[in-house]
Amino acid sequence: MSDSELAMLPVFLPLAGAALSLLAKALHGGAKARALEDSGAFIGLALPWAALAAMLPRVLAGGVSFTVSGWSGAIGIAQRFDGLTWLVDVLGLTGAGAAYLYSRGNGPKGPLFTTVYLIQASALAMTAATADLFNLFVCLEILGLASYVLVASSEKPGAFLAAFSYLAVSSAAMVFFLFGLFGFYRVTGTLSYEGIQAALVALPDGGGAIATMSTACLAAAIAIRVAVMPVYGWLPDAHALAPHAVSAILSGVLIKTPLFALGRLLGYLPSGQEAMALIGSAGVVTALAAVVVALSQKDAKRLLAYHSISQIGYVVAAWGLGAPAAMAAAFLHAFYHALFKGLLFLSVGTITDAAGTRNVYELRGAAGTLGKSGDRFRLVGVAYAVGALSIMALPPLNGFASKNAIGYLFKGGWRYWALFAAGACTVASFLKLSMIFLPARRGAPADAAGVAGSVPGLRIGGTMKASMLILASLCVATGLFADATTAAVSRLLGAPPPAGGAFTAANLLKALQTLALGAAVFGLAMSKPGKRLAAAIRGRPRSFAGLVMAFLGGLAVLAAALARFG
Amino acid sequence: MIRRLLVLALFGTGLAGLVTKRNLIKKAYALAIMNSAIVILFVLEGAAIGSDAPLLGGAGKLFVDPIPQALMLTAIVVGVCVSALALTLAYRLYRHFGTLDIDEIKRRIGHE
Amino acid sequence: MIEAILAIVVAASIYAILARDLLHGVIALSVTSVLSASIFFLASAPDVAITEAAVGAGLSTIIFVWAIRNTERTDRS
Amino acid sequence: MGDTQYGTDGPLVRRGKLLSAATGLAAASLALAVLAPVVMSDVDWPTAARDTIAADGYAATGATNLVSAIYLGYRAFDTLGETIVLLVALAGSVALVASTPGRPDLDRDGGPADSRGPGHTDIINVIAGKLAPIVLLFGTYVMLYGHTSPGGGFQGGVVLASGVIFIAIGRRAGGIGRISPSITAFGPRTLSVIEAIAFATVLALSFPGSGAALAGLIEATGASAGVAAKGVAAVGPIIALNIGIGLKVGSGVALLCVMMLGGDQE
Repeated sequence: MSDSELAMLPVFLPLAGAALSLLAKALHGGAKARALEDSGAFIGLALPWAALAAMLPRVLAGGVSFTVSGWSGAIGIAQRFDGLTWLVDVLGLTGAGAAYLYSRGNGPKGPLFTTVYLIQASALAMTAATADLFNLFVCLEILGLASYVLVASSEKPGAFLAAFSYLAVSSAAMVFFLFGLFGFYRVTGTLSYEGIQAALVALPDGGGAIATMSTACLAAAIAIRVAVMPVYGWLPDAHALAPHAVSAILSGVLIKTPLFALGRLLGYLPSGQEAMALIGSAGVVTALAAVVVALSQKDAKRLLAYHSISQIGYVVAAWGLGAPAAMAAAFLHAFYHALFKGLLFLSVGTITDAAGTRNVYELRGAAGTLGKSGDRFRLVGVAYAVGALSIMALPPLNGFASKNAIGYLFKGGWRYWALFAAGACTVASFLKLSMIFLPARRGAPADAAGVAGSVPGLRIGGTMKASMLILASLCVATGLFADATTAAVSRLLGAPPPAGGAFTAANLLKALQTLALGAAVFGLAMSKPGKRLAAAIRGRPRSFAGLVMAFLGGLAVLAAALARFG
Repeated sequence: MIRRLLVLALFGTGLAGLVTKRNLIKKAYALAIMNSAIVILFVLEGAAIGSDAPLLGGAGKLFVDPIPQALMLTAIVVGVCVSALALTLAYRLYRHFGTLDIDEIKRRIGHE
Repeated sequence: MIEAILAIVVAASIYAILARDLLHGVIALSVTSVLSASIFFLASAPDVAITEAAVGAGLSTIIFVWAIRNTERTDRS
Repeated sequence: MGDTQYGTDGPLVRRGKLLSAATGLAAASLALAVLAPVVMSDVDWPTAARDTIAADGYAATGATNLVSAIYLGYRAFDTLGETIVLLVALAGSVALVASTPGRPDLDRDGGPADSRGPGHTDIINVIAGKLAPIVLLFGTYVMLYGHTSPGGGFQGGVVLASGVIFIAIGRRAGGIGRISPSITAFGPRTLSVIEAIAFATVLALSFPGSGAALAGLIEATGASAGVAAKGVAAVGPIIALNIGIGLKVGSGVALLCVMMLGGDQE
């Protein structure tokens, strides 16, 4: 098998799995259908690992560039399988595999879900490898449509509205994407990144205003998928109301793959560096602003969803620097976030299902509730603890390593302090969420416990536990062996090996300071004025029109800034 | 020139409709209109360099650019997919809330 | 010629957005699809024209009409 | 309906309308400010790609329709993506509608009145049933000849789907259509199986190298039978893709429409 065929396997294997699963759906149940669906899932989520293993030597040797099926480069679809592609595929497969395992226990189930899920996994690999503008459009549309369907599959009315809003705003953004594509095609006559770059360099004005405005359109359209400020408004409802397994993959993987695809694209465009820097600054603001909103939430899953926005802010901040070392830090945090946020969504989702409420202020005695649902060894509680300690960036877990790597990039600037403050608020917010493990209030009506005892149906099965166990041990392993992981990722991305290790005295001291400040913020947030402020933040008006206007405003700001640089 | 202005007007109509109309089905109309604006733009501009349909073996020799046409086939199909999904979501929302007004639905979800 | 058709497309689209009766809006939209198809035909794009006619005027009209029949016909906002 | 009811709070409504018009105007102006430089530019449209395709497209793909040469040859991978988008959207829509609590909705109370009288329906249904074979034939033609003339798998598939719908409508009138209701050849089950198999076919044909392999196979078969099949061999993958896409699209769209007609409970 040639290099280029091998490089397509991470895309085609999940699709082959989807085809089997679709056939299972046509058979309408029965043992044969189940066997087909299971083998489809195996082919789609397990076999790509073998393809990735086979690709590793080629990736280390510098990667492969090719056009699909070997068509002429001028018109065919260019692909690039390098270290970044490989890493983003690893991120996607880890997140998708773990979340699928969980879904086998706690739903959604059925061949249609498996089909759409595998298609999404395939589109993630497609997005990671593409080096063609129109192919990127197609990839983003597949990712989008699969997400809308998966979000709606929770069958909650709120989820239908969330899916609709997400669909409407991102479809509108994709039309802007096509306008950007139009701009580049009309000045360069090609769609491959390399062709566009070469043609723009040859032009006297480097493409002029068309290139600048087109860059803004493309970047803004993809930024919606990443949910960076100001275009994050669709995410909280979609991620909070989706089924837990879907929330895990949406938050863990789906907001990151487009970011790295955007990074690849902007690397070829004349004002790409400026665009990345600008979006990176927006990322810092996002990290801090979203965590404040997260702290004010009372719905457990919505709280987690706002944290996804905040954490992607960290990733985007580092990504915006553009240098290989910064990209390595960005990828590390993206990958670790996929692990610990996946873990948090799955564990908190399980707890809220067992307790029958998602209200952080009402839910108490989570450990006991879990015990009644078949979690004798408190595995879900441990999983939650690992996830929470990781996101709070406490040693020796993985979040500690990646947040410090990002902080190191910004040493001394305003960004450093903004991210530090965001870290403290993250601690506060997870202290608040952890209150669900406090014993049930004495004197309070046996409400919470009563509900917990009477909720029927949820059995915490083996696949659910296995999924959380895998993610939790990955969190611990990547935390303990942080330096080795960082070195490997740096090597794959062509970055110089990092100077110091993760576990330095300065970093440990910083973790303690963050913890102390976080505890203080938590105290403030739980006070009376703090709660009133939280209610005000929760109740702020959010409308669909505002969502579209935020996108247009962000686009206009980006375009104006790029026009000034150019 | 007039064509381009008309295409921009078409796109602006769709976008303004998407922002201002609260009815879910109207929003689906708006998305369809925005999509058709970009399709028309691509096809018309791609036709500027020729006068004949890109079919070999006919009398024509000076072809229009076939690439925008091939791309727009995909864009049209994606557009109808988005419409279909948007409308089924609107249908489910209507079945639950008895209204198509997005602000009203949002208000009711807030109260649930 | 193309300009004139395009102007009608814009007018019909504005009508579709503003119409209180959603069914009238769908009819206006399918008119714009048919007219777009004729623009594509005039612009030497027969493939796009056929697709637009089949999808825009055919399939998507069916889905829109289905949605309106099963929800409500009037835009109350 | 409500104009008079709304009349009482006129000023408020008017202010709301003014605000909404201002928002729409602001949105459109923001967008147009960014898009105007892109759309209104006078840069000459590039010709290099067109020239390359006009020169090499036929030799490379065997299709005289250059749009097909790109759509199913050079950029067939995008077309695979498009097929997937369609699969997800249609299957997702069908699932969403089918899981609605309290269906079927065609005869529910409180909705818009069903205006079709019984006699009227019968006439349309009978005609639809009689037309079905012609429509199916036309769809097949459009599907098969996409490589030489406008059209192709996707468009043919949509036409095929309308043929299937006509059969379904004809059958609803009590078996007046050409196909008796006892034959489930065009029922949702068959359609799902066709859809799955056609999707697998399109997938297999899209994998790098499989197109060339198929072309080689056709040529070798032709040679062993003593026929020079070079031209057919080159265009073979495109015809095969057209058939696969046509059946995939046709069955997918037909499934959605049959479900919308309320025929999924049979």
